[in-house]
Formats: sequence, C-alpha cells, structure tokens
Amino acid sequence: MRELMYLQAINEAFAEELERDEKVFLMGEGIQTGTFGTTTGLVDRFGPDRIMDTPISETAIAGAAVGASLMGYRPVADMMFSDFMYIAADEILLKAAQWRLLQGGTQQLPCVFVANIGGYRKLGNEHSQCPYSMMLHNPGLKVVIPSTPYDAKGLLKTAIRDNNPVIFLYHKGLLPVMGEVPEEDYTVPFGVADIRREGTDVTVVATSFQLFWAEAAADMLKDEISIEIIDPRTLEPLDIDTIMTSVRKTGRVVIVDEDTERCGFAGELATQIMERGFYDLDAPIKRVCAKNYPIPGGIMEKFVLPQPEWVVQAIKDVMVD
Amino acid sequence: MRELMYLQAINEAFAEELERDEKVFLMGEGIQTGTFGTTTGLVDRFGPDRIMDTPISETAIAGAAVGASLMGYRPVADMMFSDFMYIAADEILLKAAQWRLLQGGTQQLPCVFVANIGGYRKLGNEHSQCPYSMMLHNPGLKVVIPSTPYDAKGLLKTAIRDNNPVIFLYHKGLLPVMGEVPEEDYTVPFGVADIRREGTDVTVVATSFQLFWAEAAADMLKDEISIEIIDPRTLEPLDIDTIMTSVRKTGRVVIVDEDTERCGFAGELATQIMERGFYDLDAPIKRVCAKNYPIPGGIMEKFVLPQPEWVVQAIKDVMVD
Amino acid sequence: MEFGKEDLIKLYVNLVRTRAFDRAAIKWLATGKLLSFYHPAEGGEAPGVGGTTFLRKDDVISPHLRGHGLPHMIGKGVDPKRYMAEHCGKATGFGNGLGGFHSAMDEFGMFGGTGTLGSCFPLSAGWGLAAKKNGTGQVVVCFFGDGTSNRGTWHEAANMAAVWKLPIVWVCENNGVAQYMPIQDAYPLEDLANMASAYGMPSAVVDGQDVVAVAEAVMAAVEMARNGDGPSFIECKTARFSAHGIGNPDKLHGKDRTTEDIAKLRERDPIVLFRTSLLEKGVLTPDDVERIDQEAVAEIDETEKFIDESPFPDDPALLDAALYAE
Amino acid sequence: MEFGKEDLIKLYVNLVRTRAFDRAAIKWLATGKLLSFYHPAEGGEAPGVGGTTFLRKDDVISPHLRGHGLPHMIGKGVDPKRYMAEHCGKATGFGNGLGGFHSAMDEFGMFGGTGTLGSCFPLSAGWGLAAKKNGTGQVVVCFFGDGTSNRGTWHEAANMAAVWKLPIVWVCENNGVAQYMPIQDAYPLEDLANMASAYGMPSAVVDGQDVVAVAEAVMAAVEMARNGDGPSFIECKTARFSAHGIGNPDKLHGKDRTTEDIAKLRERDPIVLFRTSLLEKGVLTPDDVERIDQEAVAEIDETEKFIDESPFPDDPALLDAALYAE
Ligand SMILES: Cc1ncc(C[n+]2csc(CCOP(=O)(O)OP(=O)(O)O)c2C)c(N)n1
Ligand SMILES: Cc1ncc(C[n+]2csc(CCOP(=O)(O)OP(=O)(O)O)c2C)c(N)n1
Ligand SMILES: [Mg+2]
Ligand SMILES: [Mg+2]
Repeated sequence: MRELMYLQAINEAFAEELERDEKVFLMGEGIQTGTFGTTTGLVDRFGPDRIMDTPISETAIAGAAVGASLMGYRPVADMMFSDFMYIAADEILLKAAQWRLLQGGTQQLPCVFVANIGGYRKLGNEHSQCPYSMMLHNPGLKVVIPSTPYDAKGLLKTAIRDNNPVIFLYHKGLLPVMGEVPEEDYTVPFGVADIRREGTDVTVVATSFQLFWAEAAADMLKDEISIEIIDPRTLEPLDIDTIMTSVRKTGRVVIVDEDTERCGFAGELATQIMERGFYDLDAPIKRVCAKNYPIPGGIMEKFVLPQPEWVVQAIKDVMVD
Repeated sequence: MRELMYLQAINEAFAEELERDEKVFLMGEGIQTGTFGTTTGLVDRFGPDRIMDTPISETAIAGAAVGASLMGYRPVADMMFSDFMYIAADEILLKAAQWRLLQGGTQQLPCVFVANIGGYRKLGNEHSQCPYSMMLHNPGLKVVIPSTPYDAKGLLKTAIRDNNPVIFLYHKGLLPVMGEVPEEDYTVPFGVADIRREGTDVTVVATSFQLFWAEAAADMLKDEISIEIIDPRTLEPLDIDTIMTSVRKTGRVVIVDEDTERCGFAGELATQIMERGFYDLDAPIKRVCAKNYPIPGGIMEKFVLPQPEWVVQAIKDVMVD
Repeated sequence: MEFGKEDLIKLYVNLVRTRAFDRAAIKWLATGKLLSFYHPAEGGEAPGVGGTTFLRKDDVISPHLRGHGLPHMIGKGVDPKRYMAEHCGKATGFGNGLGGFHSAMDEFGMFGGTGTLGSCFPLSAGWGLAAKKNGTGQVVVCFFGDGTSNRGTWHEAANMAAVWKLPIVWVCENNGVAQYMPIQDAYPLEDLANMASAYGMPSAVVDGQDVVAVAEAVMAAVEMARNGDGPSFIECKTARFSAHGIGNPDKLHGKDRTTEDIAKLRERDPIVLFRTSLLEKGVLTPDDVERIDQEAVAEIDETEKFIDESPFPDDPALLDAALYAE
Repeated sequence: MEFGKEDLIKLYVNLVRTRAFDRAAIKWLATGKLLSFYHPAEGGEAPGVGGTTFLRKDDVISPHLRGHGLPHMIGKGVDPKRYMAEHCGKATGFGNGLGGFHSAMDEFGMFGGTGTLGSCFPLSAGWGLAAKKNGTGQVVVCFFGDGTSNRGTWHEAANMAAVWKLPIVWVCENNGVAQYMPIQDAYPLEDLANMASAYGMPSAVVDGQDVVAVAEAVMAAVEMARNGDGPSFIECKTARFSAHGIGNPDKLHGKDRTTEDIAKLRERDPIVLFRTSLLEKGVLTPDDVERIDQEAVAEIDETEKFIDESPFPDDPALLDAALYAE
C-alpha cells in the first residue's frame, strides 16, 4: 500500500473533507503557509475564504469557530501549538464543550480544534505540552490523539464529520513518520482502541508518540515478557472494554502517557481499571507520565518527559510478585 | 472560643495580613464592596490603593498579580467565581505556576488567587465549578480548599505569607457557616490533613463542602460502620502520609470531591493510594464526584453534583465482601 | 430608517412588556419560582428594545445580561413564555430545564447565553463570519455593558470584524456602572465609542434613554453591515435604576449610591419619556396606554400559568441526550 | 533627550553587537550548539536597541521575541554571555539550564520571557503597577510585534495602564509581518499606533530603521511615564530581512516573498544607515568602525569559549529546587 508521512495524511484528510463538504473551512495563524505542513498547499486548491489566515487572536479564533459551528458551518480551528489553547480555555473548555448541554441539548456544534502536542524538542513548557487531560476533565469534548498516519487521516475525517466539538492533537515527533494510507476514502471510528501487539503478561496502554517507547520496551523485553500494547486512539470516547478485556487476561498494567501525571489521563484510566477490575489485578498499576514539574527548556526536559527506560522499568516493576 | 462565619474568617485573615505586611494588596472586581463579603469593609481601613477595584479584565488582573509579585509585592487577585479563572488560564496555569522554574528557579512569586467554588445554587456550569484539578494538573501552584472558618483563616494567612503562587478556593456553600476562630494570630500549615473523625472500617477522604455530606453519611451509618473522615485541606502539597496511615488501618476508601470526576483529584488520589497501598486495599476505591457532564443550570444539577445519598451508597459499596 | 406610527407603538409596547417581565422576574425570584439570580433591567430597557425591534427574524443577536436578555428577546419577537419557564427550571423551557438563565432560540437568531461576560465577542465574530459566508444579508447585533467592554475578547473580535468586514453591530449599553464599579474608574475616556477608533470602525454615541434614537442609530449601522460595509459601534448612554442584582447592596466602591443619584436617574425613565412624547404627538391616547399596560399584565398572568402548569424535568437521561449530538 | 557623541557611539556599538550575536545564534543553531529554535533579528534591531540603551538599570523591560530579546538585552547593558549559555542549555546560563530561550536577569529589570506571545501585556501591567506603587520612578518598556498586538491581552493591559496611569511605554516593532501573515491583513488601519487612541494614550509613529529616532521617541515617552503622566505608545516601522525562524520558508499567505521585496527592505539596513550617517557627521572614523566590528567578533569568540567550557546541567534535583521557593 501507498505510504505517506503522518503530516501528509493530515493534509490529505483536510483536502478530502474540504472537497466533500463546502461547509468545512479552516482558520488559524499562517495556515496558508502551514507551520508544520499539515495545511500547506490547501489554499491553492480551496482559496483564502476556506483556508483563512487569521490575526494572532487565539481567543477569537476559537470563539469564532464555536460561533460559526452554531450556524451550520464546520470550522476547523488550527491552534498551532496546543499550549496556546490555554489562551482560549473559556472558549474551548466551556463554550465549545458545554454550550450544547447548557442550551438544552438541541443544537449542534461541529467544530474541530487541531493542534500539535509533545515535547522532546527542548522548547520548554509553552511549546511542549500534551494538555488533553484538561480537555477530558471538562465534559463535552471528544479527544483524538492519533499515533499513525493511517489513524491520523481516518480519525481527522471522522472528527470533521462529527456533529460535536472535537479536539484533534497530532504529535510533533510523529510528523515525518511514514505509514500505509489507502488511496480510497476511509474513516476510523471514535471509541475503538487498536491492539498494536498481542501479549499475555502485561497490558501496556500507550498514547500517541509514547507508542514508540512502548514498542521499544516490548522489543527489548520480548524474550522475557509477553506484552500487549493498546493504543486507545481516542481518549473520549474511550474504549474501556478493549482495555478491560486485556487487563482481565494479563492482570498487570502499565500506562504510558506524555501528559503530566497529576490529575492526568493515566491516573484516570488507572482508576477506571481499578473500579472495574480490582480483583483481576495482580499488581498495582504503574504510570509512566511527564513528572509533576513544568517542562523545562533545554536538556533538563529529559528528567521530566517519559523516557524509554522508564517504560522498561515500569513493565519490570509490575511483573514483580 | 469566639465563633465567626467562614466569610468573616477570610475577611479577618485579609485584614491581619494587610496590617502585618505593607507589600500585601488585593485587587479584583468590586472587592471594595465585596460580592461575597470576604473583602467587604477592607477599603475603609486600608484605602483604595491596597484594596483595588479593577475593570472586568480577568486576564490582566491575573497577569498583573504575577508581574507585581516578581517585583516584591504580595498581590492577592480576587477572581470572584473560580469559573472565571478559565479566562486567565495562561496567566494562572502557565505564568504563575511555571514562570519560576522556566527562568531557572531563582525568583519568588508570592501571589494568591482567591475565588469561590461550588454548585448547588442552580447557577449552571460557569458559576458552579470546582476547577482545582486543572490547577493541580499544571505543576507549580499550591492549592488550598478550606472547609471550616478556622482553616479558612489559618490557611489564607499561610497562603499570603508563602513565597509561591497559591490558589485559595472558598466554597459558596460554606460562606455563612459558623465555627470557632481564635482571636490570637495563628496559621494553619500547608500539607497537613485534618482527621475529622476517627474510625476503623472505611476511610472517607472528603474536601471542602463535601465534608458535610461525608459527616452526614457517617452519622447515618454510625451504628453499622466505623468511618474515618479526612480533610486534606491542601491538595498541593498533599498529606498523603496521613491518608495512607488511615488506609492501612481500614483497607477501604471512599473519596468525595465536588470537582468533575474524569481526570479529577479523586482519580489522582485513588491512583496514588493504589500505587502505595495496593496490597492493603480490601475493595476497590470508590469515587463520589461531579458526574462527567457540564453542570446544568436549574434543578437538573442534582443529577450531576454529589448528593448525600451517593456518599452513603459508596460507603456501603466498599464494605461489601 | 423612517419610523411610522405602528413602529413607534411597537417600540412602546415592547418597552412596557419588558418592564412587566422584569418586575415579574423580581417577584418570582423572591417567591422562589425563578431560580438562581436576577439582574433587573429597570432603567436600561431602551438599548435592548430599540436595538432589536426592527431586525430581521434571522438576524443574530447576542443579548446583554441585564434583564437576562428580556429586552432583546422581546424586541426580537420571541414569546418570553418558554424563556421564563426555563429560568424557573421547568421542562417546558427553551433549554428543556437544563440551562437556567442560558437558553437558545435558534429560529430567532439567538444561539444562547453564557455566564462569562465578554465571551459573547468571539462568538459574535463567529456568527458574523458565518453570516458573511452564507451571503443572506444576516447581521449580528452584539449587546454588552460598559464593564464588559473591558474584556480583551472585545479587541480580538472587533479587530477580526474590522479586518474581515464582518456584518456586526456592537451595541454598548453604558449604564455607567459595572456591578460596584463606576465606568469612569474602569476606562480612561468619556465615551466608550472611542474604542471603535482603534479599528477605524464608525461609531455613534446616543441617548440610551431615547428608544427611538437607539433604534435609529442601530438600524443605520445594521443597514451598513447588511450592505457589506462592515462593523460599527453604537454606545447608548443608559442607566441602572436599582442594585446590580436582586439581594445585592447598591454600592459603588463600597459606598451606597445616594437616593439623590437614583432619583436623578429615574427622572429619565425611558418608558415615561417615550410615553409622554407619544401622548404629546397623539400617537397614543391615554386609553391606549391603559390597554397596553393591561395587555402586559395579562401576558404575565398567562406566562405564570404556563410556568405553574409545567413540570420540572426529572430524568437524568436528558443529560446524556444533551451532552453530545448524534 | 539630547544625544551626545558618546550616546550615538553607544547606540552604534550596541547595534553592531546585536547583529554579531544574531549571526552567532544562527550559526550555533545550525551546528547544534544553540538549542530549540531561533528567530533572527536582522533588519529589526533598531527598536530594541534604541528603546533600551538609555534606560535606567532598574527600568523594567519586556523584550520582544525577535532576536530572542538580544537587541533589548544588549541595549539594557546585560552581558549576553550567560543568556547565550542558557540558550545553549548550559548550567552557567541565566536560567541554570532550565529555561532555554526564557530567562530572567532581575537586576537588569528583565524578569524573564515567555512562549505565548502577548502574555507580556498583563505581566507588564503588573510590573507597571509595582513600579507605580514603589515610587522609585521605575518605568516599564514593553516591546512587541505587530502580530502580537492583535492579542486581546493588550486591550486589557493598555486600558488598565491608562486608567491607573501606570508608567508603561508600549513599543510596537512593526515589521509588517507576523510569521506568514502581512499586518495589513491582520489589522484594518495603516498605523498600529491608532490602537492607543482607544485609551486616549499619546502615541507616535517613528522610522524604526533610524535608531536615533527610536531612542528619541521612546525616551520622551519614558520621561513622561517617569513623571507620572502615564502610558504611551510608540510604533516603530521596521523590517524582517529573513524568514520568520531559521528553517522556515519565507512566505506570506503561502507565497514566497520575492527577492525584490527583500532587496528593497535591505536598502534600509539600520546599521548601514546609522554607520553612514555617523561617518558623514564625523562621529565615527572608518577605523572606529573597523575596531567596533572586531570587538564584537572578539566578544562572540569569548562567549563561545565560555559556552563551550560550561557543563550541561545534569541533576534532576535542580527541578525540585526550582519548582517552589522556600
Ligand atoms: C468574565 C466575567 N467577569 C465577571 C463577571 C461577574 N459580573 C456579572 S455582571 C457584572 C457587571 C457587568 O457590568 P456591565 O457590563 O457594565 O453590565 P451591567 O451589569 O452594568 O448591565 C460582573 C462583574 C462575569 N459574569 N463574567
Ligand atoms: C499566543 C501565541 N500565538 C502564536 C505564537 C506563534 N508565533 C511565534 S512568533 C509569531 C509571529 C509574531 O509576529 P509579530 O508579533 O509581528 O513579531 P515578529 O515575529 O514579526 O517580530 C507567531 C504567530 C506564539 N508563540 N504565541
Ligand atoms: Mg454597566
Ligand atoms: Mg511582525
């Protein structure tokens, strides 16, 4: 099958959905040029009214996306770095997420917020975060964090077609990664986890870029430990059933997630697993997350962001007794 | 001992710290009048330069507090409703919280963000939340949620004297509650939980206003179940040791917290307890939290916000087998 | 826009109905029928009523919080029954009992309200963008208070509206105070309309107690916007006769507003002023006035009956249905 | 302010040093010595240098991202060694290797940088408030780009500064572009200085390629602020000679900037213009020029040596110490 880079897969998903539905439009800072290539070239095909370069006004971009979605458009707000979404927290976490319910549940808000996540580039706290736990914490948003070109394209198309606000977060570290992407139209449904590798000793739930660490660890340990790796792909809706089926089989769990540990997705998932499968667990669940510090600039980030050896260690830890 | 209302205790803490240290000042919307009584009257004693009424500019209020703290002042930013802190998310969650580490850790940012939390007033999502889990998630902030007049005063004084940004959240439902408050100067240290009631069967960790539900439940069940109730008082720093000592004794845990369940404090604490005391637990930990919906306006909030009977049920649930 | 006799009467009727509903809301809050809180419109009805009465049904409005949007809704032609039912928490409300004081009436171009002041600005930019894109001539009229104008969201939205020439009219209801804060301590110039000059936006300052002056200024701006000439700014100098919210002290900077201050404001009651002028001009007779008052009373009674007969919502499943659209 | 010969030479030296450091940063990024990213200052050095060279040491500055604050730091009198060490991730950096391109030099009134553009505005309001409170005559000079001026935070901070008469000078470095966006598509008027009129704030538009003009305008505004006359706004029309950041395409709306466009900008190189004028006036001789260039080269060499000899931080305990103050 044809291979594309993750960033090309995203770009192609945009192009196809722009083509398919004239209500779809994109807006964001410099998107006609495209800071990360995900929107590059689209303006040549769809024109500046549908690929809108905006002023540096994150709050207005996000709020305008919400507004336009209420009037039947399907805006995609490109927020560039997900860290900049803090600037539009009211617009994204309260307006986009909660408007529908607060007005009685009769409206539709089909908008997508797209942004990059992730560290390992020594850029410091405001260009490195994975702030999706905050988005999960404020009910009303669907949250999508694809780890492959295939999923990036298929999930982005689903996101744009969804009648609810969706957060679509692509990882900087994945942008140049190649993978198979069919030529035909396809979508990937929300709420269906991907079992990336089957195993019987330990369940490793890993997200986005962290799947690299999980797979590297599984490779390293393959002669000793049989590891099942699960990529939830969407964090809301979350395919807890697939995870629980795996947990019931292995009894041991490591969660690898790049967002900050405290009050993060990993703790949430650990608690949900415990609530549902306490008696199936043979050892305490281990979290491998960004440690509870701001992400420093420079090389010190290596002490904060999850490292491959932390995953190996966590897997060994849950195998004890 | 003298009794004061919770709101008076807060007011008195402000007055004493304003008196004690001329670098302390307050700013916020309408604080010279005082929307909830917590700042009422202070302007008569300390004048408008230290009790500053501001324009409706949450972002600038919060950012200015951060700025002034870097220059040796000890500003208190009154954000009125904690829901409005979303508007200043960049300023509070990234600037206040993370500035010090990102500049190398040599500066001090002694600022306090004060706001009310809590529902049960039918005001809907943007006047009812308890958004401290988001504050815990972004490292660098201390988070204080007092449940009694005594603690409100003592913790607020500690907050103002702390050389770091502190979030001080008082619950609307507690404002008129009376309690003993000494006349003499005292402070309550951060990171020390309060064992509100001793017991041997179940550990109930409850926060802020939820202590009422926890105590009501314990009263109801007192002939059947011996319940230990712990108020962490500060969520960061968190007195996990006191909680673990209790868990080792009881083996059963219910966490009652008004913030939204998903990626919230309760799940974080549940995970921390599991990580440290997995083998001490006799049953899965139960969370009683706001359900994963926006808080509706009107009476429908009763289906979302924790209710006393939910606590009773959760305690019974953890007693099974 | 030229206003005929019918137009003037319509404005007057809407003002009277607004005040009747405002008083009802105050009473119903006291008796526990109305839930949460209420911020009375009395004295500040004209900007909302004048700014909406002559809009197209599909024009979009973002109501200001004062009177919880009643002046704007009534002007826009919404029957307030289901809005008031919502505010009383009833299942028959526009928000099915989930919204409280928020609630949307999409078919009247009201997509709903919010609790954070100033979040209306980015949303209005989005509505304006959609209106421009769909090319049907829809206009967005965004109403907000003097205090709310200090939110940074206005700058972003106003700039976006100006640079993209969006069909938006910003209507500032400047009643001189924001809760307990006088506007002269929150903004350095006399007229908030100066804010428009930062974006080269046309602006006007009008007597906000003169409902006709408001309607004229707003409708001129609306015509401009409809013709593709972009956004503009109307500042209405109006008043707040009572305290910020029911149960709040009527203070500024911690000091009581004096009875003289209030009495002076009340001299320029927008309804009294307009009634006097309509009676003088012979557009209305004393009998008409009497009848209009009685009709308003009847409408309130009918609304109260509707509310009282409506059930409270009582099904948690409503939440699941309301959380996500299909 | 009257500038004497020494002053002019100081300005010139600071411009030359700025460009030398800018070039070094570009080179060091290419070789992996400088970490993360870099946004070159070339063509836009004069606002930063002119706006800071004559400030008091305790005046507060908020540098713009362009050149990552090098023009401003150098003007302010900071030895860039430890700043560059920080940017190279070294333990000897101003941020002890924790900050990267952020880092504070409190004793020079630089409390640090941020990653989110426009968060400088509320912080500057706070610095201005502290400066007003402490009564020492400190002034805050906040530098920002044309693109950054579109953030709503500016409105809130500027309004607060105006209404409280805070000693703040807003210096807009308008280079006509924000990353890939021309300012004429992001703001509706010719001059960003119009933004000041919303708050009745004095403003001036100056040739940002003329370092003396910048210094004059900024220092006049600084004097006003020092005297308690409140904030003002200086717009410097400047230029960006290269792409937004190293490794980025030099495009606007997805189309390449033409070589003619760039050539035209380069005709007004602030260093060349100033050098020519100083040589003409006899303030500098060709020998001086040569010597100043060589001194700058020597300073770069020394800085590089310092960086190369500095260790990387390697102790996670640094994080605990940096998270909270005692
Ligand atoms: C973002 C935000 N800040 C503060 C409040 C609290 N609040 C509600 S009404 C009000 C005053 C609004 O003043 P103005 O805009 O002048 O409207 P008015 O009440 O005078 O009609 C305030 C501060 C809020 N709801 N949202
Ligand atoms: C809040 C925020 N939005 C976007 C960015 C990404 N960004 C970095 S520099 C830049 C352009 C800034 O333009 P301008 O203010 O004109 O400064 P210039 O680069 O032209 O000197 C952008 C969009 C950011 N860092 N922060
Ligand atoms: Mg007002
Ligand atoms: Mg620029």
